[in-house]
Amino acid sequence: MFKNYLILSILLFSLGLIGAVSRRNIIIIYMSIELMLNAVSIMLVSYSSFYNTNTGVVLSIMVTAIAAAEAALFMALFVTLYRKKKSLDTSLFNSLKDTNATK
Amino acid sequence: MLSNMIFIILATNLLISSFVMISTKRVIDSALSMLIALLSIAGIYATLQSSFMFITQIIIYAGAILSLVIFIIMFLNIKDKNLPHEPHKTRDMILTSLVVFPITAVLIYFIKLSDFSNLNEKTTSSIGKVGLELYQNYVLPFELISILLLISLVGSITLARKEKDV
Amino acid sequence: MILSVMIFTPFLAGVFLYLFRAKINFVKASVLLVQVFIASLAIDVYMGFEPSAILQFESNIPWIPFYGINYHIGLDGVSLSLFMMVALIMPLVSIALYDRAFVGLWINSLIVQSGIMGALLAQDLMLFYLFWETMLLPIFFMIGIYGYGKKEFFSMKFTIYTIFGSLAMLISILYLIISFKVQHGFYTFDIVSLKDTILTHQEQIFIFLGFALAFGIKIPIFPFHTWLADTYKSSPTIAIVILSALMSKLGIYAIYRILFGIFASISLELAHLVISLGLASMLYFALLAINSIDLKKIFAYSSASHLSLILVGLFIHNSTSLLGVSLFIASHALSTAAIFIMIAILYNRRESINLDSLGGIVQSAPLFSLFFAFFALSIVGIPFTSGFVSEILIILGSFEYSSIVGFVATTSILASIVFILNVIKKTLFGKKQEDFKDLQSKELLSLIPLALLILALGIFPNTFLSKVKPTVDNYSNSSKAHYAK
Amino acid sequence: MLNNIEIVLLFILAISISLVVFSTKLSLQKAYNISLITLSASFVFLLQDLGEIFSTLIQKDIFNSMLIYDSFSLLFILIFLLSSAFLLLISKEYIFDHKYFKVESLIFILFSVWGMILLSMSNDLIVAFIALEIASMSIYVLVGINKHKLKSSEAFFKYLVLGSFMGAFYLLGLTLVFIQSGTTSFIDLAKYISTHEIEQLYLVIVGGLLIMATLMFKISAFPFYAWSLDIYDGAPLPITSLMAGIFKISIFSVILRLFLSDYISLKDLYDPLIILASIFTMLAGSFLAISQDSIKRMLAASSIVHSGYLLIALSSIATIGDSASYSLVFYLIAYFLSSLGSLGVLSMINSKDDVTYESLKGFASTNPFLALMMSIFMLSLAGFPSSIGFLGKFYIFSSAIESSLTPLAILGALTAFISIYYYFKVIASMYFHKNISVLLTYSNIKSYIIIFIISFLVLYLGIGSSYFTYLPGTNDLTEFSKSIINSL
Repeated sequence: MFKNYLILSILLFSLGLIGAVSRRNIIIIYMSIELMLNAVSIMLVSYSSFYNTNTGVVLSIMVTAIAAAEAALFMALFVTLYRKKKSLDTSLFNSLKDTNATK
Repeated sequence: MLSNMIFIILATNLLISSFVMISTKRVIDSALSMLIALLSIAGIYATLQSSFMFITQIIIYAGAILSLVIFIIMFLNIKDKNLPHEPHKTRDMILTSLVVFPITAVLIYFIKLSDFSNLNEKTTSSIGKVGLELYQNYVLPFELISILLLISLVGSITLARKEKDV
Repeated sequence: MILSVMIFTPFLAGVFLYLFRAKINFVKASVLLVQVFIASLAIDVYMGFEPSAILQFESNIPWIPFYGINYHIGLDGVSLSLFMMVALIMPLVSIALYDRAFVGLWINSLIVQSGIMGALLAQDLMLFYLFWETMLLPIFFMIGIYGYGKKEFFSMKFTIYTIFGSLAMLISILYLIISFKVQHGFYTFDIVSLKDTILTHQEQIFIFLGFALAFGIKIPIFPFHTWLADTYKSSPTIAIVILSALMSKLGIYAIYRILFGIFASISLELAHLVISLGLASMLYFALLAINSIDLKKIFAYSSASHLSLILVGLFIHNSTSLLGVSLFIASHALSTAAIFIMIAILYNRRESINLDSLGGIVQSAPLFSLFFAFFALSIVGIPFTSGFVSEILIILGSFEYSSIVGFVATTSILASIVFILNVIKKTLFGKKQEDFKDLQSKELLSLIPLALLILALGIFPNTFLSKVKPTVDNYSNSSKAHYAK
Repeated sequence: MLNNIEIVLLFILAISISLVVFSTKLSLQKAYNISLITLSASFVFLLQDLGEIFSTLIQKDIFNSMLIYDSFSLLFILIFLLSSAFLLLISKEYIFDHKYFKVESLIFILFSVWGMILLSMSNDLIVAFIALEIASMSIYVLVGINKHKLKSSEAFFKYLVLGSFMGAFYLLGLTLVFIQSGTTSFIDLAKYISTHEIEQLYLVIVGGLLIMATLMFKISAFPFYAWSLDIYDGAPLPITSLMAGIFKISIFSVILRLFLSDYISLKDLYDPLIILASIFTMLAGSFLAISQDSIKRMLAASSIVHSGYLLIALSSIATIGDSASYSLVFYLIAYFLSSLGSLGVLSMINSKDDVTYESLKGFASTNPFLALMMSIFMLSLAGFPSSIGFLGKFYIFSSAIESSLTPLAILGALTAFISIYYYFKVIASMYFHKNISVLLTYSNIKSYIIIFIISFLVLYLGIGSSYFTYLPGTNDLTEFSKSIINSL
């Protein structure tokens, strides 16, 4: 039973991974990363519940808090990027690559 | 038996909604399916009898973070024409899945392989116990997290603040 | 102590002159002063040098004791000839080229002198490597800033080429000391102690090749010579003299000191290979020299050809040839330094060093012609010059080793006589062109001592050879023992 | 009673938070002075702990052994404080000349240093991660501080997205380690690993791998190196210096602690991967560095190569306290000095565009002092003898040979050879042309003095010896590196 929870969270993590790598919409990328963190949380909470300790829950609170901290920066990122480019397309932000290519 | 059924339903729901989340074109659809996914996770916490995480999940993730995302989406007033042009989305996703698959398989294989002995019966973890654990053993991370949140707060204000052109 | 003074005085003087941004006249005077001071110290050391095989004027201070690295310097018969040459040639070159008005050139020549001296006297591999690499920097700057033509490119090419060899050597050094550490339990970089390292045959060959690559590039021997002509062509004269007269000999010296010192048996085992390579490159460079029409290139190749002869003499490894090598290092350094100074004088007056556009100098400048012919011929070794004695010694040694080697060596020396005569004919004789100013007293001041030294070493070689002989016998005995085994 | 380090931690934190509170009321000048004084005072204050080898757990009962303060972390803390103080001093004019530097930027520099200090002291996986995030997040913000430059915003975007993406891997790894061993503390983890058979370690191994992946990303090792060039390039120069020099070292401090004290018994499993990573890191870095035009990008790419050298040392470690482990520490010191110096010189050039090889031409004739300093740093980075960089490489290669990884040492020498090309090209550009440089420099005497001090250290620690000058030299530094490793 415990393993099922673990496998579920691994699957969820992989889904998040696929989304974060393959999509070009910055908000969807952000949400995929959140999904990955949630998968980790599931793992921790199930450990806590099956082993009857509270450490897992505490760690999972940490993960949630870290996710929240990242969220704040991501919001700032959305705003700055949308202001500059009027789009959420990550592939538009490639002037750094260009300087390399034109050389 | 019943709890198994509930777990299976929640897990299926979770995986499907996450899949929808990573594959839809429009951001708002994605955000709403994310909401469903987060609520299913909350449900999974409930099956694990972790009341505290159940509440946290709903309040912080579904209540705060996701509404912030939806707020941002509406605030920026993203039109369809402003969405990224992703002609090869399906192809990209399939290719990525092919790359990710071995990683997943290896992780699952190792989980299958490892031996989790001395499992206890699932017990309800009360908020009080969680609090004790947090303040007895994990004070330092807890305090550091507060500083981390402060930094990200100041940082996002610094970055998002609109300034006069110099 | 006296040796440390000789190593570091030029360096400190150079740094001092750079930091205080001295005026050119002051710089020139002080550079000359320092070099004369070093030369007088060197003569003092030479007088006090005991004719025996042991290390003299030694000083040994721990430097990085954690890794067994010591500041260990000393002088013995192997380094004596080059040691004298470094100390004596540098001031003479400075006198001859006293009209060069670039501060950087003078300062760099001081620093490079320190580097060569240090590499020459180092008895610790780490110290040797340090000096071996640092003497590259001044040359890099000299060519890149004060050179001719595509100087930036050739300066980079030369540096990168040599550093490639040095890094191969570094890996060899590290492998060697680690093997020693594993066997004996402590680190040491001392050349004498490292002899006791036990290595498999294969390891020995690889380490040997690593060292040989570094030294082969510096000399240069056959496949590693591609930097040679371009670098010489684009270098200022001081750099050429240092490169050809001193630094290339340092490669020979390093083979003598390090390869023969540490890898005696494997050197003798590979001797056939090196000798045939040396003979081949002798002929090859001689042919290249015959085909060139640029004086700098001709003498670059001819000096490479003679260095290959020295290499052959070295690996023949009997007492006669090793004596010849010791003398040849000195005599060739003197001759090439002199000839490149002559070429610089020639270039100053004619603005060309192309064989086809030269000629007819002998009518207007007899003194110049006399010296030019003398130095050119001293390179190939006419009687009464030091080159004669040393070539005879090497050839005798090579006949002792194998008649074929002796025959080929003799042939290529004859070939070089042919093209040197051709050079003399085309440069000095022929139809008279515009007037050519004869040598001035200042130039004579540096050329006459060089000529006298060449003659002195040629007529009384024994005063020098007797000091070297014990060391040489020591080395050749070890090889005899090896062959007997 | 409070330890010295606790006082310092609280002091920096208090100053940072009060700067946050008063950020609107303070002028940049005042904030600059305050942060500079904070950093240097902490440095001087901590110097009194230098000396004997020690190892104490901070507030053992309250913090549950999650923070450890030993000679090892002290060295790193001193490096962070010193180099960030130097950084502020060198780039003073740069900070005041560029309008986007505000009081907030200094706050984030303080916070990131604070995070790095914690990182080097952390004795628990979750504390290490939070400390890492504190340092990283401050740096994310600093990278994007120039809102008017698109490059800067993009660098911020890339760094944030990739950083949090890789952070998720660390958390997964942490969780896997935790659900198998039931602990996140380094001490208990080491105990668990050494007392259990391989069948009970699968998840610990995989988790360790995922954690390593994140750390590799932060030091821009293969296969996670591609981001660093763009991000280093997009960030303002002092921030590039902070990332490439100081932050990287802090990551290595946690790698060393994690690897040496916990995962050392599983080393054979990880070794092939680290070796592979180091090979490709060196090759990829060299390849990138050759093809750059801008000096800043070249230095960024070459910092990847240096990570590769450090990985060679990491893979050569067999036991704690063998030559590889202290050669790594020595190289870190060598690297931080040289990279701080070279990027510092670059940040003293007042130029709107990137400094390229072309624009450096003739720099030596217009500004001989800076050119000389730059040459010294280039020589040290290239590993030219008589500089500290050479000794660092020398130690690393010899330790690789000692662990019979000779091919790796040869490859290292080969990439060092390639690096000669791009480092010497800088020297060649500066010296081999006459009077055509148009570059202006900031003339702040303090910056010059600091640059001079760094270059003196680069040379003195490369050849100096207490046997000649009666000052602690190379040998003492080597012995010091060895002793601090033993305090782990």
